[in-house]
Amino acid sequence: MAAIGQALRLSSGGQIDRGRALGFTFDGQPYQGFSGDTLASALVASGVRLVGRSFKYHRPRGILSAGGEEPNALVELRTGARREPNTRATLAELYDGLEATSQNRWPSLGFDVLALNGLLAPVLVAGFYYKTFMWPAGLWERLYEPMIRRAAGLGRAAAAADPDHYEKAFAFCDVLVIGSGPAGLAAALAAGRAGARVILAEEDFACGGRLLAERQEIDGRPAAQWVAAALAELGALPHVRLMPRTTVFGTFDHGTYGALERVADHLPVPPPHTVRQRSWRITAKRAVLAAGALERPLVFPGNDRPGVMLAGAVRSYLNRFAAVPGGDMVVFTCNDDGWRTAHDATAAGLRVAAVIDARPQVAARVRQDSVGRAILGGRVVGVQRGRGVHGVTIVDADGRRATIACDLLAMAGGWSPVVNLTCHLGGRPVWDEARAAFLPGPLPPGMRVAGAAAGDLTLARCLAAGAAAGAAAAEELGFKSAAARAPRADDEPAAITPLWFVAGAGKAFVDFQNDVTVSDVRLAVREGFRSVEHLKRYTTLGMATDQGKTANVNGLAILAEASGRGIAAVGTTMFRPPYSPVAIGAIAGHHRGKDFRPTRLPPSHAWAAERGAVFVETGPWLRAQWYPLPGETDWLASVSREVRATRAGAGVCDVSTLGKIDLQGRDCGAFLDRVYTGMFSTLAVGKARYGLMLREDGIVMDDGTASRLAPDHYFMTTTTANAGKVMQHLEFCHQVLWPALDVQMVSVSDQWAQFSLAGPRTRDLLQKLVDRQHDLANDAFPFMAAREITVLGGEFARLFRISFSGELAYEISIPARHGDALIRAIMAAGAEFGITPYGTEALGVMRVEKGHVAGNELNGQTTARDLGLGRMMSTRKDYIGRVAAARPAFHEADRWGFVGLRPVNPAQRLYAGAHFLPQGAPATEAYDLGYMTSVAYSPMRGQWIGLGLIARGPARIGERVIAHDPVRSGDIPVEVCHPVHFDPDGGRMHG
Amino acid sequence: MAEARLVPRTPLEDMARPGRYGLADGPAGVLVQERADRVLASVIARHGQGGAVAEAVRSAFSLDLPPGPRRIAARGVAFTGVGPDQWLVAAEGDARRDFVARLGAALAGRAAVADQSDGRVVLEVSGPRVLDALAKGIPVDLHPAVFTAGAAANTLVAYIGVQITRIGDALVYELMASRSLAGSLWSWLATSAAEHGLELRQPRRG
Amino acid sequence: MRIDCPYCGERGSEEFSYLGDADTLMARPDADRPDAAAAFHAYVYLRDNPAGRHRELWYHGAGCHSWLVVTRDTRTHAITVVISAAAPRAAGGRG
Amino acid sequence: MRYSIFSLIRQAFRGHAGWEPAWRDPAPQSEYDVIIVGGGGHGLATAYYLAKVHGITRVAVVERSWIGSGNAGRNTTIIRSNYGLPGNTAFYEWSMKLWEGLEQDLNYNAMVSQRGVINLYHSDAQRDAYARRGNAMRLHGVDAELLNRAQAREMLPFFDYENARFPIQGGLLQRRGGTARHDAVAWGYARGADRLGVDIIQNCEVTGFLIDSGHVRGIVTTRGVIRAAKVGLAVAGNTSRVAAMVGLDLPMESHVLQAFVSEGIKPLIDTVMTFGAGHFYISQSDKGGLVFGGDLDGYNSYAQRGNLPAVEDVLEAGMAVWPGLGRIRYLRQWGGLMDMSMDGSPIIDRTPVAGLYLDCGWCYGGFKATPASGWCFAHLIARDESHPVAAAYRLDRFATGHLIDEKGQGAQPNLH
Ligand SMILES: Cc1cc2nc3c(=O)[nH]c(=O)nc-3n(C[C@H](O)[C@H](O)[C@H](O)COP(=O)(O)OP(=O)(O)OC[C@H]3O[C@@H](n4cnc5c(N)ncnc54)[C@H](O)[C@@H]3O)c2cc1C
Ligand SMILES: NC(=O)c1ccc[n+]([C@@H]2O[C@H](COP(=O)([O-])OP(=O)(O)OC[C@H]3O[C@@H](n4cnc5c(N)ncnc54)[C@H](O)[C@@H]3O)[C@@H](O)[C@H]2O)c1
Ligand SMILES: Cc1cc2nc3c(=O)[nH]c(=O)nc-3n(C[C@H](O)[C@H](O)[C@H](O)COP(=O)(O)O)c2cc1C
Ligand SMILES: [Zn+2]
Repeated sequence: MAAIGQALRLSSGGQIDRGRALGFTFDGQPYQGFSGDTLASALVASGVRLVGRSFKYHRPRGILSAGGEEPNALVELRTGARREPNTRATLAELYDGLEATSQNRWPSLGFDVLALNGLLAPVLVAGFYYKTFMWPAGLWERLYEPMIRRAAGLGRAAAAADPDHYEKAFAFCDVLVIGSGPAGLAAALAAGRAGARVILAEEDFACGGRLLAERQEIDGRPAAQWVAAALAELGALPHVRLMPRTTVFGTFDHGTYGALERVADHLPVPPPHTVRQRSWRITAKRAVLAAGALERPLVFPGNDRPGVMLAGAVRSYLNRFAAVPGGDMVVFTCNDDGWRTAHDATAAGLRVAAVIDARPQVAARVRQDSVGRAILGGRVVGVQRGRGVHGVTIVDADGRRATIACDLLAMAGGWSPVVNLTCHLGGRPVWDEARAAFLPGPLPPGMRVAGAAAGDLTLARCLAAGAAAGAAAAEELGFKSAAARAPRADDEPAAITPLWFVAGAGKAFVDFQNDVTVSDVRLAVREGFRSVEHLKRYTTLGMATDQGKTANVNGLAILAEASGRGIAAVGTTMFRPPYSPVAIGAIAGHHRGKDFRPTRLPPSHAWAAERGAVFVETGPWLRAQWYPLPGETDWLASVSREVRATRAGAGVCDVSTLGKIDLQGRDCGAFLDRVYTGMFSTLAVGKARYGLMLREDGIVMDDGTASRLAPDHYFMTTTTANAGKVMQHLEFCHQVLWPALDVQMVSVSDQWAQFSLAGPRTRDLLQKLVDRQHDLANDAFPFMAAREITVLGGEFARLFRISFSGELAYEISIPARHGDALIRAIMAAGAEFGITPYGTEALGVMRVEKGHVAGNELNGQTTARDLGLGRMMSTRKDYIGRVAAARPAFHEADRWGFVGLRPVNPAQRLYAGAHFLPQGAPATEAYDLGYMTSVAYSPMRGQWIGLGLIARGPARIGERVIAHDPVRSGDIPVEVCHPVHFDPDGGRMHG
Repeated sequence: MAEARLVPRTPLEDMARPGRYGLADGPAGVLVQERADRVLASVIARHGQGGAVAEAVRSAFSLDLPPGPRRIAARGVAFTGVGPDQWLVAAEGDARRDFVARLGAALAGRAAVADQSDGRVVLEVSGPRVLDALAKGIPVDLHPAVFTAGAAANTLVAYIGVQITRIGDALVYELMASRSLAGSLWSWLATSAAEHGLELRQPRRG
Repeated sequence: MRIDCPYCGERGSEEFSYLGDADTLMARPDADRPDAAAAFHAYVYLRDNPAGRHRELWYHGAGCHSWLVVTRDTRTHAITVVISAAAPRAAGGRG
Repeated sequence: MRYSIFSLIRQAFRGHAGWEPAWRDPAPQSEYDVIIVGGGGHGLATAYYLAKVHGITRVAVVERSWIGSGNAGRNTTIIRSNYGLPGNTAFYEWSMKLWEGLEQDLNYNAMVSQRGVINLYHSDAQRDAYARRGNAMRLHGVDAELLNRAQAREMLPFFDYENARFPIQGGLLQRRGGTARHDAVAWGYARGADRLGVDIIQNCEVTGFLIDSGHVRGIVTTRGVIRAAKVGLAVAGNTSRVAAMVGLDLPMESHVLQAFVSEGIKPLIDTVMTFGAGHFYISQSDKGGLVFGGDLDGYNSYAQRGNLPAVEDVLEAGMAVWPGLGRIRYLRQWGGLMDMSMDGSPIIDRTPVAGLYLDCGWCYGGFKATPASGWCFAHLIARDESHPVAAAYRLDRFATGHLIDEKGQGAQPNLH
């Protein structure tokens, strides 16, 4: 297919590079544009009018605006996994090879079956769905809802993973200037010249704001030249950073702004190592909001037809893009600014058939005769259309109807300051009757507003206000700004008499994107939805992707009229971030996939990977779960082998993930007495003790050991899961509760590699590693001994005789750099004893065999007594959680207590999460006795075993109950037993 | 067996090989070198002993302890403030010898000293684009006039706790994080520097 | 939000953990008092929850590990004072 | 006027001129039998059931702003009864039963959509915890299924099963769970209550209480004094503020929770999904927007808006589980005031002030409770005794230790 030419491109002027032609397609049809175009301007230049279909009635829609406020010209940009639905053609920078597709139509844009909805329009009024689709009830999910869902929605998202990359960045500045129109540039210049660190953020790819679209002069030369000079000067200031293609999307607390930089959206695909977009968190001491103003449409029947465009947008297309949106134009306005479009169009060689100004009088200065027919006090009441606009029906001041032929209707409803970012912290704008606009209300701390965003609509005032705001912001921060002469410019006329809607036959649209009409607003009022927020929610006015940027003020003015109130009394709906929609990927940055959150690796990781270990995510850690041997296909085979080998000879497991805290100071003992339920001040030097910590509400928080290395030196371990939480808790206890205690604590979790050595041969094994002078005999180094030692010829280490497995067991710590070497040394030394590395699964099996509690039991709901650890609660002292643990509910007889469980039929498997029911009882909650917390296949017992919490706990030992697991395994009869399933007298551990 | 030497491994050793990463043309924008040649220790003044610690440090190391988050260094020993009355001390070169023991002796009764030499991965980061890369994660203002020579901060990068220190007048920064997070820290840094090109040098070992 | 840590300087709130009402949480009751059960019920569960000025505990876990008392308006999030929670007793505190 | 397709078509021929206000806009009378403070879902439902079930129609609902302006109008619309602890399960299941007949009862289409709720799990321990929960649900007669990875993948094909930091292993599914259109719930109850004679009084803020020898006699409002011998509080995130007017200290903090909606897109996901390894849950509204949220911002707030770190946390988790979200844009974010109780469960109970009743502590999960909360609160107010399914929601449980702590986080509201 040959590319359609740019028939509607002016031969000169504009900010496009005619030397760089770019090819693109829209709905598969090839077109051409130039560098400097947006997709929208290139479509305009190519004569494309129809660009989309509306949300509800599937009405044909054309390009309305030339900026981010666009409600109609939304396309699917790109294809495949890069498809981006709902992309505004007016913001999409043209690149060679761009592919765009219209959306929300079937089978084609020109012929859309759902345009039939237009026939149903009398029924499909605001909120119709609340009144119907209720019978029969069962049809909602099966018929009505799927139908509505398919019809609703706009573009199609790509289902596949986004292939592009994103990142986040932080920036700090003295003054953040938002918007690079005349006000923003003047503000940035003033603050930058004073020496302040300035960031100038601009959503557009080109700086200059409205100046790019107007034929105005500054200091006697074309505004574009002034813009270029300003940018050159700013670019040369070392403390100024220009950020085009960057939208400030949100104002957050304490000078924090969110901004989105579109780094590579103007390229077909991001170049290698370049991200698509970057989200910025900008911390600014001061901000100058110079976001300009957005033009409002006029509300009259047929105002949504392709060929009806905002008057300011017409100027943008003509002046900035040299693209001609129509040949024969009618302007419909209620303010002076609309006339400018007529003048500019005439200057560009268009025929201006008429200017219809709703006001009866217009200043002579505004009204010049170059603009064709002027109809004052007139109104447009209808649009003649075929594929586009053919003409307009007007009513003049005397009520006479007439038709004027034209192919472009430019409408100018007045300008609404872009106050969004002043409102994100809860501020509400205030209605200004004279300017017929909402102006910024109370401002976020540190923010100023300048230019059209503050309601100053003329160029001279924008320049002056911008410069003043920039200078004041810098001065507040102690910078001296030299008084500079404000650039000279026009005070162009900007008078307005608002016209909120024109009555007439046919649909008059308020919200183009959500197809909200004047009659919808009135219906809502009739039904009692008179609050502006109710109106919004009932009609969906302002809830589409443009958030009502062009619609809201008209909507609430119509609401005000219909409900007999003033606009000020009606107020606006809440403005919320983001100012314009932000890609989810950009905010996520590179935190996706494996980088979603950091991964902690223990010192033996590389070694374990070499051995082919299977790893498992446990909180922040990646740990070896088991170490399969060749030929083992079933995890259970590997795990059982690891358990057997450990219990038969020796096993080793990396337990470096435990939290480790070094405590020093005179009062450590006293401090530990207050944070543990047990006594630690009495612990002998060279000994370790098991400790239990409660939360202040009496529930168990964590368990671990503390060893006394010297009179005023303790070493504490916590569970892997709670390491951070315990550290924070201890700091709280120390700094907030008992700051007078002499306790110094620091996390040494990463300093030490720590290995658990378990099994009857571990003493023999250790003997080979530990330097000779350290006696490991049972008497010399008994159960719960804790010492500093040396290994392998003088390397410093610590040895603890602690057992989680119930075996003769040690934990050996060595500075982490040697962790890898030590595990290799242990393996080498242990070969003769059948040393076997074991992972977290085997660790879990052995602890279940021994009836030790772990995470499944320490679940934030259990007390020490529940877990059979009541005897660890000292009665001789106060400690965290003691008083609350005495509450009556914690002592009730039928509280769930800790027990062991075995299947009655030893061949059956157990499942954690099963609930216990009395045998023969119905499966209802009234008989719920508790649940299975942990299970394991015990190779030592040759059957599955479990731990659980059951009403009346140990009193039930010997009873049979049903383990009820309807979501998985069904019912399994089990016997309640003592939680220690293996070696109940602990002989192996003490051996 | 006892004669087998333990071969130490640096935290980054198993995570990344020295070489060029990201953008391959032109000089690398970011240079990274692992510093495994430092002895590190945390020092926490005992209750009410902040002044005494300062005095002891002055006499033992001729250094005036920084009261805030700054680094001060002389003769291979550097103290960096990490919290009220808390410092992380680094020794390199000759000063390494028995450093933790010497420090402990100098501060006996006045401060708790704990060896942290193995607890951290230490990356020295520099290069013409170093600030651009660091801005992609470091949430503190690194502007050279604000984060001056010797400035230090404990903060979060990509959910990783780090200590960042500007270790001289040049734009050279030291990033320190928990050893177990070396791989994740590297992943963040390598990704952030990719568009500028990154060169990972051979680690400096102790 | 940005919290001006007395030690570290101004930092994003994501570096901190929140605990809650400082005036309650800093005043842990004496376990031996006769009404200890009631006192601990109030201590553990009945925190002040005003719409307005609130003194609250934050922990600078990703920074200097200090517990701080932050005075913040819960309607606007405006922070007026940040002090260390450790001795000498945070000014204005009860305990 | 009854709503139906016929009345809709009839009105279409008359330009919809005949519709009446969905609820009246009455001036407050000087006295009522019962005043409900708070025109959110719970307050409106309470008024409806007071009138409908208990025949008490001299009822006023007093709302300081427009009805539904609080959490009723800003939640992510998930309804489910997949709770695990005794005390909760039966209550939420009762609520689910009421949802199932709600629209016919109210003659209002609240778009109750039982499209299923899946909670993903990522580890064996999480799987077992869900099994525990699913089994508890089944014991209460609630539907629950434990899905393995393949079954989860079938329902949620786009998710990241291979390259994830926390791989998806399966999920707990409640097929009867789903969503309902939040605003319509408030409006439907308002219309239903209004038709039974309840006065719904908007723009009327309660500023004080009339109390006489320990008994409530009425309320003071910005529109004058209104008397009643029974007053029920259903003011969600503002509970502490209002309770302070009668000197009541409650085990509660007000926190901000944010939510998000994306631009409208064609249907992509037709269940509700919760990510078990981060803070993220998502569903798609009938209009096409992806509605999603995550964790609390984490500090006390009455600002009804949040900050960036929570936004980042939520969107990162979204990308982690569903990397296809990357190019979809989020359109709007907002916040609500959560009445976070100290054990994460609600309170429906009397107070030390006679005649003053309390319904609060709903945390981020009270939308689904709306029907049952209204039902049980009406029961409590009408009969002065707890409804059996809400009997555990006592105010004194913190003193006695009968906590209902599903998450096991203890007295730390921002962690529930
Ligand atoms: C972002 C977000 C997501 C959520 N997602 C879910 C979800 O998916 N599922 C779920 O089950 N729950 C969810 N929730 C929670 C749920 O919305 C609430 O628990 C529930 O709505 C609270 O009950 P309500 O509707 O009565 O409260 P509200 O609607 O908040 O009603 C309280 C009313 O009291 C009024 N009021 C306050 N003070 C006064 C006064 N002094 N005088 C008069 N009136 C007063 C308020 O204006 C308000 O209208 C979510 C909440 C939020 C914010
Ligand atoms: N005479 C009239 O009736 C009338 C009416 C309106 C505007 N104007 C003219 O418009 C101009 C107004 O100047 P100005 O500087 O106030 O505004 P501007 O409209 O010229 O510039 C605002 C700029 O801010 C950018 N922007 C907006 N929000 C942003 C965000 N969140 N992040 C990044 N960038 C953002 C826009 O892209 C735009 O470039 C003057 O030239 C004035 O004469 C005249
Ligand atoms: C389930 C749900 C869906 C929503 N969908 C949209 C939407 O499509 N467009 C929109 O602008 N806002 C949407 N919102 C957000 C509301 O506009 C509004 O932000 C929210 O109700 C909170 O009110 P506030 O922002 O006025 O404080 C939605 C809110 C909810 C709870
Ligand atoms: Zn700090």
